[in-house]
Amino acid sequence: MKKNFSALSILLFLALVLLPAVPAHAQCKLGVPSIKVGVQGAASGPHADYGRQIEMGATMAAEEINAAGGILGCKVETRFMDDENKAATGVKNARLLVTDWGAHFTVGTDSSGVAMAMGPVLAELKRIHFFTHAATHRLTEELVAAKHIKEIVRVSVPIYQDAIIAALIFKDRKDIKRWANIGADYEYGYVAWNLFKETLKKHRPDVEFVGEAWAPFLTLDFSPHISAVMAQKPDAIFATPWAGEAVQLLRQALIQGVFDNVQVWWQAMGGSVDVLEGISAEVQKDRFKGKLWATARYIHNWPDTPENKSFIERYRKRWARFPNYSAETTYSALFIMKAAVEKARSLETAKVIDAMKGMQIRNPGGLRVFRSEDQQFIYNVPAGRPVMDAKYPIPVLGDLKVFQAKDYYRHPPFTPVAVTK
Amino acid sequence: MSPAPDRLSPQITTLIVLLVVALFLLPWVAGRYPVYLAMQILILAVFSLGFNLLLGYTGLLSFGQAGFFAVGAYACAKILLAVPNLILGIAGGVACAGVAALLLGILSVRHTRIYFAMLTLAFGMMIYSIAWKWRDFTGGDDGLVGIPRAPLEIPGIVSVSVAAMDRYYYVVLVLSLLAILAMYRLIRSPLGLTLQAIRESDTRAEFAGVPVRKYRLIAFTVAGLYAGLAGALLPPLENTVTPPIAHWSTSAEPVLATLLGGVHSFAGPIVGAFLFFVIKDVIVRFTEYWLIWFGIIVVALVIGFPGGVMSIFARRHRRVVQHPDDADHMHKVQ
Amino acid sequence: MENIAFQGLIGLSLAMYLWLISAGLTIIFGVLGIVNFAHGSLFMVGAYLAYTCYGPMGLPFPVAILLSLLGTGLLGFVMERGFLSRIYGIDEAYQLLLTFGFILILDDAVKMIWGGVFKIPPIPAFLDGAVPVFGRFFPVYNLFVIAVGLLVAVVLWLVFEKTWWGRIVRATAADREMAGAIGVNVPRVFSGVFVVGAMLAALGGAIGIPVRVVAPGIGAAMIIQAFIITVIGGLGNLKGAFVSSLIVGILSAYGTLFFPVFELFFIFVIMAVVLLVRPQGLFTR
Amino acid sequence: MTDLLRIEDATKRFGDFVAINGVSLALPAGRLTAIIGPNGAGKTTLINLATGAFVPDRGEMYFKGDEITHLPVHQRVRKGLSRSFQVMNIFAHLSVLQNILVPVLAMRGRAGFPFHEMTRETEAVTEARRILREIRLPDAENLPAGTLSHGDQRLLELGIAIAPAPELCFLDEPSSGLTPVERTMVMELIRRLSTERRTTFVIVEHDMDVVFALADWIVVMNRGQVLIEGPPAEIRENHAVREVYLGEEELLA
Repeated sequence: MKKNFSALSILLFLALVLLPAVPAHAQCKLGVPSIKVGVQGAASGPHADYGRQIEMGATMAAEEINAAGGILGCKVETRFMDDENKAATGVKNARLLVTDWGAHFTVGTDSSGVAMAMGPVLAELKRIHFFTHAATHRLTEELVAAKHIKEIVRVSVPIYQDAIIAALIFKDRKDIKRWANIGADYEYGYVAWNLFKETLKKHRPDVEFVGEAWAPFLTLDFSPHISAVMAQKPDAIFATPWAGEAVQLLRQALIQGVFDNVQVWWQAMGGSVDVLEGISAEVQKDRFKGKLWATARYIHNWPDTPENKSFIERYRKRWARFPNYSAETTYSALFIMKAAVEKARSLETAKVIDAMKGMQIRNPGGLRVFRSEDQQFIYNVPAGRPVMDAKYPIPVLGDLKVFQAKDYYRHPPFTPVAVTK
Repeated sequence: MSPAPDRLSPQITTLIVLLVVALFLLPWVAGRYPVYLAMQILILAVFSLGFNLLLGYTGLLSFGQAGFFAVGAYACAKILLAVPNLILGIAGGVACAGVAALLLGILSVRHTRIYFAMLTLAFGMMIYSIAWKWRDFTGGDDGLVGIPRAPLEIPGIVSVSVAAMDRYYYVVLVLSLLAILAMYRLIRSPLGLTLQAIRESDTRAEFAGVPVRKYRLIAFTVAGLYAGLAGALLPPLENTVTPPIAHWSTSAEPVLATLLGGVHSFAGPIVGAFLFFVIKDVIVRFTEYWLIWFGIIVVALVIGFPGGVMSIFARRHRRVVQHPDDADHMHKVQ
Repeated sequence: MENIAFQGLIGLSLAMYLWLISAGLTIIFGVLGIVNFAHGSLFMVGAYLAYTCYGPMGLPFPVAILLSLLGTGLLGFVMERGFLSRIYGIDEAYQLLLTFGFILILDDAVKMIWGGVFKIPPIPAFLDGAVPVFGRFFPVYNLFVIAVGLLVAVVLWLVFEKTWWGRIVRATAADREMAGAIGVNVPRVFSGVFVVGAMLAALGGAIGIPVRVVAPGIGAAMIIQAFIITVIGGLGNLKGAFVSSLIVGILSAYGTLFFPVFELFFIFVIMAVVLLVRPQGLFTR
Repeated sequence: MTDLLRIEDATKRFGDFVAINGVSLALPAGRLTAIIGPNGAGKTTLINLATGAFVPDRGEMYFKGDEITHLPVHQRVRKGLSRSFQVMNIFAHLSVLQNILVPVLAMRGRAGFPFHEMTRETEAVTEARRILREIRLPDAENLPAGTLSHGDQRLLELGIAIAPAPELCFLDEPSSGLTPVERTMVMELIRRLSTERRTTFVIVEHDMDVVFALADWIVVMNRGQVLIEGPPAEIRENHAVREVYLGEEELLA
C-alpha cells in the first residue's frame, strides 16, 4: 500500500511538471512539437572558437525567442555539432541533423570548403541553411545565382568585404604605390588578393604589386613570409591570415620592425574579437602606430544603436565574452528565420524563401536587406583602425569608415574571379 | 588468424544471412539517417578490408591508403561530371586507383615495416598536395562539387536511376557485399596463403620459391583497388570531393577501424568500421568532446585487447604476431 | 645580397624550432624503436603549460619554460610507464595506434582545460625588439630561438658522446638485449629517453609561445614536418636530424623569398626520394 | 659426376670484415657434403651466397652449368636449390600443412591464384600431405606450426626446405637444439631423403657425431676460406683441422 502511494505521488509529481508543457505544444500553430534548428561550426582545431561563437549566438537567440513566446507559439530547439572544418563531417552532420534529429532549419558553417560541399546536399535534404561565416563568393555566385540552389541563404558578408573595402579605403592614399601580400595559401587568400588588385587597379593604375608570400593553413612561423615581402620595400601590406594566425603574424611583424617601414597594414579580418583580444597589449601601447587597418563582418562598437548595445550587454551577461561576428550573424540568422516563418506561417522551404523576398530586418549589426538574385542578406559594414576605447576592455575599430552594401558587394551578373595565386 | 580456414559454423552462417537480409531491408525499416550511416560504414568497411590485406595478411602497414581512396573518388567524380554514367564512374575510379597503387607500389614495396609506412605516408601526402594544388583539375581546396548521382546505365540497353538515396544505398550495398565476398575468396585462395606466408616470414617465403616483392605488389595493388572502390562510392553519395579525403588523417581511419575490429580476423575490418562510426555517432550525441572518448577507447583496446574487438570473441586465444626480427636495430642514436 | 643573407638567418631560426621537435622524435625512435605520433601533442602540451605559467600565473618566462618541461616530462613518463611499456615487443602497428590514441585524447583535453580560443601571451621585455643586421631589423626573439636550438644541440652531443649515461643509452639503442645482458636497466633507459624526448618537444612548444599562438591542433601541424625531417636525416640519427632541420628550415625560408608558389608537394617528393634512394637518411654513413 | 653447384672465387665483405674470401667449391650431385668450422668461419655466409640471399662482391656461381650469380632467391629455388635456416624460420601462425603448401604451390606456379579456395588445390594438398608423412608429421597437419615442439618445428623446417623438391638443399644446423632421440630421427630422415628423393644435401653442422655419421665429404672452413676438404676419414686425421678446433678436440674423438 505504501509502495503504491509513493508511485502515485511520483505520477502526480510528473503530471505537475509535464502539464505546463502540453499546452505550449498545443499553442504551436505550425503543428510541430518544436522548431528544430541544427547548428554547425568548427569546434575543434585552431579555429575552434569561431564554431563556439556560432553555438553561443544560436543558443542565445533561441533562448530569447522562446522567452518571448517562441515562433507562432512554437518553441525553438537548437542542437550544435562540430564540423571539424571538414567537408565530409559537415555533410554528415547536416544529414544527421535533418534526417535523424529532424531539423527544420540549419545554420552556421565556418569553412568555405564545408559550405561548398553542403550546398548540393541541402538541396537534396530540402532544408534552408543560413550561412553565417563561410566567406567564399562561389557559394552565392555559383551555387545560388547560377545553379539556383534555393536552400542556401547567406547572412554574413562574403569575401567582397576583405578585398573591395580595402581597395576603396586606400585608393585615395597617393603615398602608397607599392603593395605586397602575405596571403592565406588557399582559395580565400587568392581571391581576396586578386579581387583587391582588380578593384584597386581600376582606381589607381599607378600602383604596383611588388611581392607576395603565401602561408598554408596552420602556419606557426610567419617570419620568412614577412622578411620575404619586406625585402621588396613595399609601402603597404595586404594580409589575409585570420584568427590566431593573424595575431601571430602581427606579433612577428612587429618584432621585425615592419611598422617602422610601411605606411599601412591591412589585416582583412583583423576586427574579429579574438584577434583584437590577442593584439590588445600592442594596441594599448600604440605599437602599430596607427598603420594597422582592419574590418570584420560585424564589430561590437558599430552601429551605435540601442539594439546593438543591448545585444552586447546580454551576450556578455550570458557568456562573459564579447560576441564575435560569427555570433552576431548566427544570432541574427535565427531572428531572420523567425521573421520569415512568421510571415510564411509555414516551415516549407519555398514558402519561407518567398517570405524572405523584400525582407528588411534590423539586427544588432544593423539593417539587413534580402537580395533575391543570390539570396544574401546584405548590410553595411565598417572598417577602421584598432584602438582602445574607454567603454570597452578590448580594442575597438576606431576612425570608422562605413561602407554601403551597394558599394562593396559584387552584383549579378557575376564575372568570374581568378582563384589561383 | 585461423591456421586452416575453417568452414563457417552453422551459427555464424545464420548470423551472416540474417545480417545481409537486415541490410537489404534497412531502407524499409529505418529512417534516412541510418541508411546514410550504413553507407558510410560499408564504404569504410571496404576501404579497411583492402587495408587489412596489407597489414593483417601481408604484414605491411600503409599510412597512405587515403591517397588511393582519393584517386578513386576524384576519378569517379571527374567521370561523372563529364559522362553521367555510374557504372563508368565507379569502374573508372577503381581502375585509376588500381593503376596508381600499382605504380606507387612498385616503389613502396622496396621497403617494409617503418620505412614502408613512412614511404606510403609520403606518397599519400603527395596525392593530397596534388588534390589541394592542382586547382584546374581537382577544384583545389574547395574540391569538386555538384557531382551527380548518375544512373546505372549501359547505353542503348538499360538505364536505372539511383538518384534517390534509398536506391543508391543498394548500389553501395551490393558492391560492398561483392567486394567482401571477393576478399573472402582471396584470403582462402592460394594467393591468400602465400601472402600470409610472407607476413609470417618473408625470408622463409622467398626461400620457398615465392617472389616476395611481386606478391607484396599484388597485395598493394589489390588494397589500392579496394581503396579506390570505397573512394569511388563516395562522390555520388556526397556530391562533393574535397582534398581532406587524401590527408593522412583519412589514412588513419582504416587503420583505426581495422585495429579496433582486429587485424587477425577476416571480419575485423568490417566490425571495426561499424564500431568506428557507431562509437563516434553515439559519443557525438552526448558530448562535443568526442575525440577524447574515442582516444580512450583506442588506448583501452590496444592495452586490453591488442587483437581487436574480434579477439574477445575468438574461440582460441591467439597471440599477436610478434616480429622475431624486432631486434634489427638499424636505428641507432649516433 | 643583404636580403638573401637576412632570409638565411630567418631560415636558421625556423630550422631551430624544427630541430627541437625532431630531436625528441629522433631519440625516441632511435632508442625505443617507436614512431611517436603523439610527439606533436607533447609539443602542444608543452606550449600550453608554458603559457599557463607565464601568462595567467605571471612567472618569469624562463621559469615557465622550466616548469613546462617538468610537466610535459611527467606526462611523458606516465605515457611510457603506464601505457607504451606494456606493449613493447608486439606489432609496431599497435604502438603507432596507441600514440595515435594519445593525439585524440590530448587534443581534446587541452580544449577542455584551456578552451578553444588560441593563446598568445605578451613578449617578455628582454626578448622584445630587433637588432640591425644586414641593413635590416632582425628580431631579438629569433636570435634567442637560434641560441636555444644550438645550445640543445651541443648539450645533446656532449651527453651522448661524452658521458657514461650517453654510452648506456647508445648501447641500449644498438642492441637492447645485449644491453640488458650486461646489466643495463633497459626499462629505465626507455623511460628516461622518452621523458627527455617529451621535454624536447615541450621546449620546442614552450619557447615559441610569445610569438606563435598556442591552440588546439598545433601538434598535428608539427608532427608531419617532424616526420619529414627525421626521415631525411635518417630515422634515429640525431646528427642527421640536426642537419636536415637546417636544410628544411633554410630552404623553406628561401622558397618563400624566391618561389612564392613553392609547394608542399616537393617536400614530400624529397622525403619519398630519400626513402627510396637512401632509406637510412642522407646523413647516415 | 657433374657438379651440381660450382662456386668460383667468391668473396663477400661486410664493411671491413671479409666474411668469405676467395672461396671456390664444387658440389657434385649425390654426394652428401658437410661444411664445418668454428663460429664465424663463414659457413652460413657461404649458404647465403649460394642460395642468393647475398650477392658476392666478387666471383661467380654456376648451378647445373648455368650462371646464377645474380639470380634472385626465388628463381634459384625454382631451379632446384633450397635451404633451411639455423634460427627457426617457419610460418608460425599457419598450420603445419599450410607451411608445406606454400613452397608446393610456389613450385607449381599456383601461389598467386586468387579465385578459388585452397581445398580445390587437390594435387598440391596431396603432395603436401605426402611430404608431411615423409617428415613424420602427418597427424599435426592442422596445428598452428608455432605450437609444435622444438623438435617437430625443426622437422617442419626441414619439410619446407625439401618441399620444392630441390636437387640441392642446404641444411643450416639441422640438429641444433634437438634431443638425442630427435637427432637420430633427423639423421635418418636426411639419409632416407637423399636416397629416395635423390636430393643432394649440404649440411652445416656443429655436432660432429652427426657430421661423421652422415657426410660423404667434409669441407672445413676457417676465417672465410676453405681450409681443407676431403672424405671424413682424411679430415679426421688432419692436423690443421685439429688446430682450428683447438679446445674442441673432444668433438672429433
